[in-house]
Amino acid sequence: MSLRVSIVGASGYVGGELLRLLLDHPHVSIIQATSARNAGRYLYQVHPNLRGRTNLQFVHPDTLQPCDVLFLALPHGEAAQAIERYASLAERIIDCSADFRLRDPAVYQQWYGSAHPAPAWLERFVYGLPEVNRAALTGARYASGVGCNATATNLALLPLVEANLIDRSRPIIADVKVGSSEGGATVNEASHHPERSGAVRSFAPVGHRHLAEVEQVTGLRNVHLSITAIELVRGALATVHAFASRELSEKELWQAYRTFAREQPFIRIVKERQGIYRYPEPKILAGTNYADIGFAYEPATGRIVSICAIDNLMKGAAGSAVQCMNLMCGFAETTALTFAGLHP
Amino acid sequence: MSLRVSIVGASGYVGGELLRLLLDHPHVSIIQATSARNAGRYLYQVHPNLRGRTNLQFVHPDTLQPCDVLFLALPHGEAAQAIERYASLAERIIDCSADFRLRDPAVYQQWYGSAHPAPAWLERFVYGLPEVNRAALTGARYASGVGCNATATNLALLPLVEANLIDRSRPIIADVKVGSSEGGATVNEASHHPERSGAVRSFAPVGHRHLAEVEQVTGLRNVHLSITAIELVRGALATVHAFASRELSEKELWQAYRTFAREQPFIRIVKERQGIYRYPEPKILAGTNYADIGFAYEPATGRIVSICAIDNLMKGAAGSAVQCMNLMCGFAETTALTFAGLHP
Amino acid sequence: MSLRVSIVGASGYVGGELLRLLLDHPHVSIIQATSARNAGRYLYQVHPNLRGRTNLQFVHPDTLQPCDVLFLALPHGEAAQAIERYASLAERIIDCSADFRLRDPAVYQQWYGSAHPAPAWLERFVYGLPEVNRAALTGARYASGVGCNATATNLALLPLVEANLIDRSRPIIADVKVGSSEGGATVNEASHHPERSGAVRSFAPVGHRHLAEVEQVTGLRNVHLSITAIELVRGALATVHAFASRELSEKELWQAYRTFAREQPFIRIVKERQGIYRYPEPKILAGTNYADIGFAYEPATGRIVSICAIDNLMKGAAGSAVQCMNLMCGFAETTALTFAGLHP
Amino acid sequence: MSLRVSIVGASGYVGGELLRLLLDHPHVSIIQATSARNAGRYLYQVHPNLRGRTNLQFVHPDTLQPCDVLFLALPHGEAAQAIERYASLAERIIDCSADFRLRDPAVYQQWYGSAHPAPAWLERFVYGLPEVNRAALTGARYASGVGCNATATNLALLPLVEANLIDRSRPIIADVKVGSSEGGATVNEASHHPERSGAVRSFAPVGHRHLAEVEQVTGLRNVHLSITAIELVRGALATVHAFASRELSEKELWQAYRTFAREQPFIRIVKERQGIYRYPEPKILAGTNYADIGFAYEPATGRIVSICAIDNLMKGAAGSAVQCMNLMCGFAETTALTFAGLHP
Amino acid sequence: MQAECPECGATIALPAGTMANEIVACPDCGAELEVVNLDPPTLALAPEVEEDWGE
Amino acid sequence: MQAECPECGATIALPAGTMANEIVACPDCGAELEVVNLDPPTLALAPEVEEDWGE
Ligand SMILES: NC(=O)c1ccc[n+]([C@@H]2O[C@H](COP(=O)([O-])OP(=O)(O)OC[C@H]3O[C@@H](n4cnc5c(N)ncnc54)[C@H](OP(=O)(O)O)[C@@H]3O)[C@@H](O)[C@H]2O)c1
Ligand SMILES: NC(=O)c1ccc[n+]([C@@H]2O[C@H](COP(=O)([O-])OP(=O)(O)OC[C@H]3O[C@@H](n4cnc5c(N)ncnc54)[C@H](OP(=O)(O)O)[C@@H]3O)[C@@H](O)[C@H]2O)c1
Ligand SMILES: NC(=O)c1ccc[n+]([C@@H]2O[C@H](COP(=O)([O-])OP(=O)(O)OC[C@H]3O[C@@H](n4cnc5c(N)ncnc54)[C@H](OP(=O)(O)O)[C@@H]3O)[C@@H](O)[C@H]2O)c1
Ligand SMILES: NC(=O)c1ccc[n+]([C@@H]2O[C@H](COP(=O)([O-])OP(=O)(O)OC[C@H]3O[C@@H](n4cnc5c(N)ncnc54)[C@H](OP(=O)(O)O)[C@@H]3O)[C@@H](O)[C@H]2O)c1
Ligand SMILES: [Zn+2]
Ligand SMILES: [Zn+2]
Repeated sequence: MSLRVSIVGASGYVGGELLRLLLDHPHVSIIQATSARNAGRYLYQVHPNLRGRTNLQFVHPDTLQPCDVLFLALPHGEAAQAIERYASLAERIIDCSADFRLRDPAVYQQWYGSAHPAPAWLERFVYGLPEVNRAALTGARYASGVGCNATATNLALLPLVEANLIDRSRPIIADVKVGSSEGGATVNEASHHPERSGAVRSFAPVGHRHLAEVEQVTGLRNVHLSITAIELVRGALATVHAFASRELSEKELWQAYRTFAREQPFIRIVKERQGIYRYPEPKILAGTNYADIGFAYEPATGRIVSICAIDNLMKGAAGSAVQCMNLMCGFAETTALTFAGLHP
Repeated sequence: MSLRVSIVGASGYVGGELLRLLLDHPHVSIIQATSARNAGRYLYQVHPNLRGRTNLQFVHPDTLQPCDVLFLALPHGEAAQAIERYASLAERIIDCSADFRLRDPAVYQQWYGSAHPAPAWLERFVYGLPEVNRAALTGARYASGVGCNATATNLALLPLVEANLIDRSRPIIADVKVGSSEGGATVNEASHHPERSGAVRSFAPVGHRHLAEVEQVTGLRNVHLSITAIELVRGALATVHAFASRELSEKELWQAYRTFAREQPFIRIVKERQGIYRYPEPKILAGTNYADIGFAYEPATGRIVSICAIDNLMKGAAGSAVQCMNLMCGFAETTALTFAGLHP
Repeated sequence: MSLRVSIVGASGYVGGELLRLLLDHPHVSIIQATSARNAGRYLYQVHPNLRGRTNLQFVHPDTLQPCDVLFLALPHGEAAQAIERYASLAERIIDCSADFRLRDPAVYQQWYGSAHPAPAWLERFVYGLPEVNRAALTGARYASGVGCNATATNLALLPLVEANLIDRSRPIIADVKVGSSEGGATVNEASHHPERSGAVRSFAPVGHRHLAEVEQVTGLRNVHLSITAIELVRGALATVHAFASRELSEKELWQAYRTFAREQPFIRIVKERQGIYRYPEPKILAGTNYADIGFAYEPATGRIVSICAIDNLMKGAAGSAVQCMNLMCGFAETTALTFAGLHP
Repeated sequence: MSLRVSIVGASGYVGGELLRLLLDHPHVSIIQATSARNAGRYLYQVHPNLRGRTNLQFVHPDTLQPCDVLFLALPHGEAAQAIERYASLAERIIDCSADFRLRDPAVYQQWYGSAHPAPAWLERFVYGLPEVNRAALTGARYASGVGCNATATNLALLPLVEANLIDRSRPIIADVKVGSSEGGATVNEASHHPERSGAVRSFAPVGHRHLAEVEQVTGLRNVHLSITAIELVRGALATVHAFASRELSEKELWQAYRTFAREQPFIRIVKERQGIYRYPEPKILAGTNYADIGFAYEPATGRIVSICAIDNLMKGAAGSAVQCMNLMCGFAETTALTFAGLHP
Repeated sequence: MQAECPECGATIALPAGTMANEIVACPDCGAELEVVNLDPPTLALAPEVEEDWGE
Repeated sequence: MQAECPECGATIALPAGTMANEIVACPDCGAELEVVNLDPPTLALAPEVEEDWGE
């Protein structure tokens, strides 16, 4: 017997990715996919990769009906605004936006500039990164999504944090390179192809909101985040520069990464001595739910460069969301998430 | 019970794609994957997408052992040279090269400039395009692969040929745009990134060998082929210009394409009146086995522009090869070929 | 003494290219550059390459003042609508739009679907392709611009037309590959980077309006045009397939191309037997005013593939426009157009 | 009267760029351009942008003749090995390699792993960055080139260093994003288009040799350098994270950057509050000699993100080299370096 | 007539005839500035709509 | 038979019949390792040519 699942915001990029994954999920059936602008159109007219996969049509979000699991993939603020309505329609909710990621309403207010519209709901949502919250997600009713840049940064930092290898008195710099799909499906001047193509755009040298998530997840207070948009559609690479708290050997670092990756079906350590793919590389992760992590260490200075690559729409959004659903509903964690990625 | 499968030329791009597909195939087990240059290395050191999927190591082709199904993904000429040896090792062979595609040794000699090294084998091989040869492939022992540019051109032409809508007295121009993976994994001056990047390279304005395959498959004698290499890694788009043999309505053309696509699990008709994806588009086919076909018609001149998009490594090579294997071995035709492709 | 020049539509891509060229032109001074949306902003806030080159600010088009030479770089229809006003302000006008390219109002109506708003002005404008109209442009008061795809196609065809080598009873197919800057600076769904990136989009398989210009310039009536948008910002490559009217030698073709290119400062013949750049390649033309032409010939079938590469914003628009101005005003024809282009 | 100039290593990317610039230089004539592999070929067969500009042919380096100014654009180590020979042939030498950049032979040995082959020559060479060495370069006989990544990093740091705004007790992280032309014209596995395309490759997370140049030029000892290769042919962007030595206002930072940029013809400050191009962007610098610099400041943490964009082949190599020649020979500093760059 | 940009400190030349409440753009930092006083010439940041960069 | 990778500490399973001086690759870090001893099984880094990454 299948769970009945609906997706609000299904015409967007995260919504589209949810559709792709859930259409192949053996234990769920998509019953509604909403888009105000595309109501009545076939899903494949917006997401051409779904042609031949489904004859479902978009419905207007106002016509949303009760279902077992509801995915929200809406612009910032929309989910929090309407959470009571959504909760009245579905037993379980996974919200891909930033609305329910932060535990502390004060932190929300600091970063988003206004009070949270539904602060009581913050504690009901489990932060949706299975790599750190697997137990809490198992059987949970409400899960938030994750920030893509935050996730790349967090997964680069966590092996070091958990092994307590970072000198917290020195700054940690997370320099993240990202693709254009991070901005979503809505067109704007900055995303016009002749301008965006070939760009190396210092999109957020300071002040990026995902830092709040990094601080919440890692417990660190000296992380500094910068985002550069590069020529890429899917993918994010976090290059995180930290300093070792003591003299280290490469083996100790390997040990820390192995400990973190153990039992994590979507974490792979990438650190090769030869070949072209020596460190995590987002280009081979497009469409997969992997987070590849690796590191370089400079004994003379104590600098550790920890590197994490993800597909922002997968491990950084829809993939993690489906992984959450699997945990929440008692399905095998990797169900519908096994695409291996392409080379070349 | 699983069939034991081996891949010769597994470090190449077609070989890598075969590995990716077959590792997820429920009815086969890969027992050997050869590479002379990489013998002893793990598959994922060459094909980084396979990390975490297999711990298999490349073996030298000289150590090839008997198996149930053998895939050959070698440079031109190598399969024909050693076919007796390969046939002694495996019950069934699928050869992705051009060596056994042409039925007529004379045609081979005309296009390849020398006599075929094993002409007796030509008739034993079934041309490996399931869309035209499904019956012959079912249960067959030997199948050739297909040419990628030939396949894009053939699948654009066949709906019109089968419905007998083309004026054969007027030239048919197939202008094919292709990505860089068509050249395989071997580095050369022309594939150096600073030179190849952003190129619109008139790679083969005349004289491309795939024309022989087009003539064999379509029966046409007035096709003219040109290949332009563009900024793309995977993908081929054939823009085929033909002239109608009589006055046509759009409906008649729709009918012809529908007739051709019927019962073909990997053929989709793409012809939309609005949206961004109105015609077949290779970018959304990366990793999939689909061939998307569509057309535009100009009543005033009778010109039909028939368009076919494929992933050259999939429907144009490894995907069709696995589809052939499925038919040869009695598996469901779409097994291991169901990846939907990505958007964006 | 400098001519006083103004540019209407200076915030667009053609307008920006005119600015770049004219700022370095020794015989003109830019006095006004218009943009309604950017009035008051510095030119370099829209065209960042002009930073440090000029402190000029955009002015609203309503404030346009008299000048010696006026360039119009407006969306389709705007120039024709207001031509009387523009002509009252400037002695000489170069209009980059399609409004005054066609000589025959009936042809205009056929392609643009409505009567020309200022038909009397059609004969006052000289078609602005110096390669065919040098004499008429010398000293002229009004010049139209050229269509970019038309120009690539025309320059591929003219050597053959002038040498009378084409069989006019057989169809001529012009398959043109183009970059995203052809669409101008205005953002739209189709130009959103995640969608446009890596696309091989059959933009206009039939029905492209530039055919009218091709027919007017070449006198041919059997040309069929298709446009495919590829991953590229600047550049157009026309691959034109025609059939020889009689048996030809390569030397005769060389002779035809040489005859056409003689005395043309911006036409180069590209046809090499080795190396990476054997045929015209738009990627090395970005920013230059060259049109590179070349050909391949297939004796067995009589097919001639004539190839022309241009930068759509230069030889296909602003470059030709400045070349026209040079002729109209008696400056050396190549003034301000000598940038050589980049490799790699 | 023209100076006679020769270029050794003219088939490479830096050599090609020197050719492009010097062919348009009004005070010099190129008399020889060497390439062993291409001896006898026309320059434009390797550098297709030079077609129509020169009929010069490559000569073998062994046939090098005396000249006034000699440019060396050779792989690492070659210039130092043969410096006596080169010095016997030319009054003035500009060497684009790293061979004569470091003043201290001990530092050279530390970074390059072997003793310098011609240590006595180190002090004869002036480090070729006009922005810091203008006086010493004026009239000099020997100039070294600059490292491209070093130059982007140095020009990001120098405004802060000269104004003494950096806290030297905290680490400075220089995270540099680079294009594929940095690797030169020689093909290798890592530069194969299907692999390099779309890559976000952690090329040198630690241990990059250009750090030695950064330390020499800035006097800093706490800089940490990482290089990531991205999808780009030309261009480098340095994102440099440093911490302020005291509380700062944005105006003080503006003041520091203005002081540094003053009288520097190729330094522009880019820091806009709106529009698409708010910070330095390498894509608009292709072919220009500009170094664009800008910054973001975070008062709460004291972090300054200083950003510098260059074209690695221009300001990062050939452009600076020609600028050096202009200073060495008494020409106006900007001669032949005035190309404005393209948008879009 | 010269005034200082309150954002970046650039010296901005105000053309003769500049009037109070006029908006000028800073050539260095691009700030839109309002002429809030003419004697002495004084500029203040004009209210701006924060544009979305879109990522 | 198991041995430890001297580079990254991975536990490497050596197939039965592994001989001294044989070269094996570490599945984790890709190091090429030489079997320098069989009792106890001991691995050492094999001499490697430093490959050029090419930038
Ligand atoms: N893109 C990423 O990489 C990424 C990564 C992690 C998290 N996220 C988060 O995921 C969410 C979705 O991102 P996206 O990139 O998919 O955005 P998107 O492409 O812009 O899609 C937004 C979707 O929301 C719908 N929508 C807008 N307003 C709505 C409303 N008031 N009620 C119902 N539906 C509404 C839109 O539908 P219409 O067709 O009706 O306009 C569209 O389907 C965001 O919160 C984002 O922060 C994104
Ligand atoms: N690329 C495409 O789009 C495409 C499409 C359709 C058909 N095909 C056909 O598929 C075949 C493979 O193409 P590809 O692009 O994958 O080529 P590729 O990337 O160059 O790979 C060639 C493979 O063959 C191996 N090999 C070379 N010589 C060999 C020999 N004598 N014995 C055994 N193995 C040998 C190589 O192994 P080492 O590691 O030992 O060098 C490598 O694994 C070609 O015939 C091609 O025409 C390709
Ligand atoms: N792009 C090409 O490759 C190419 C090649 C050949 C010919 N052309 C032709 O050149 C013309 C311009 O093309 P483009 O690509 O530069 O277009 P674009 O980037 O869209 O620019 C259009 C310009 O026109 C201005 N404008 C719009 N409506 C106006 C009006 N009613 N009055 C005054 N100004 C107005 C806009 O200014 P605001 O800032 O006020 O909106 C903008 O500066 C078109 O006719 C096109 O067909 C283009
Ligand atoms: N690429 C950059 O962004 C960049 C930036 C700053 C500095 N640099 C430095 O500039 C130098 C050249 O770099 P590149 O990128 O132009 O390299 P490249 O493209 O590989 O070119 C090297 C050139 O050197 C020639 N050559 C090789 N060995 C030689 C020898 N023994 N004697 C004479 N000529 C020889 C080659 O000629 P053949 O045709 O005979 O092989 C070729 O012309 C390097 O030292 C590099 O570090 C490069
Ligand atoms: Zn300012
Ligand atoms: Zn290891």
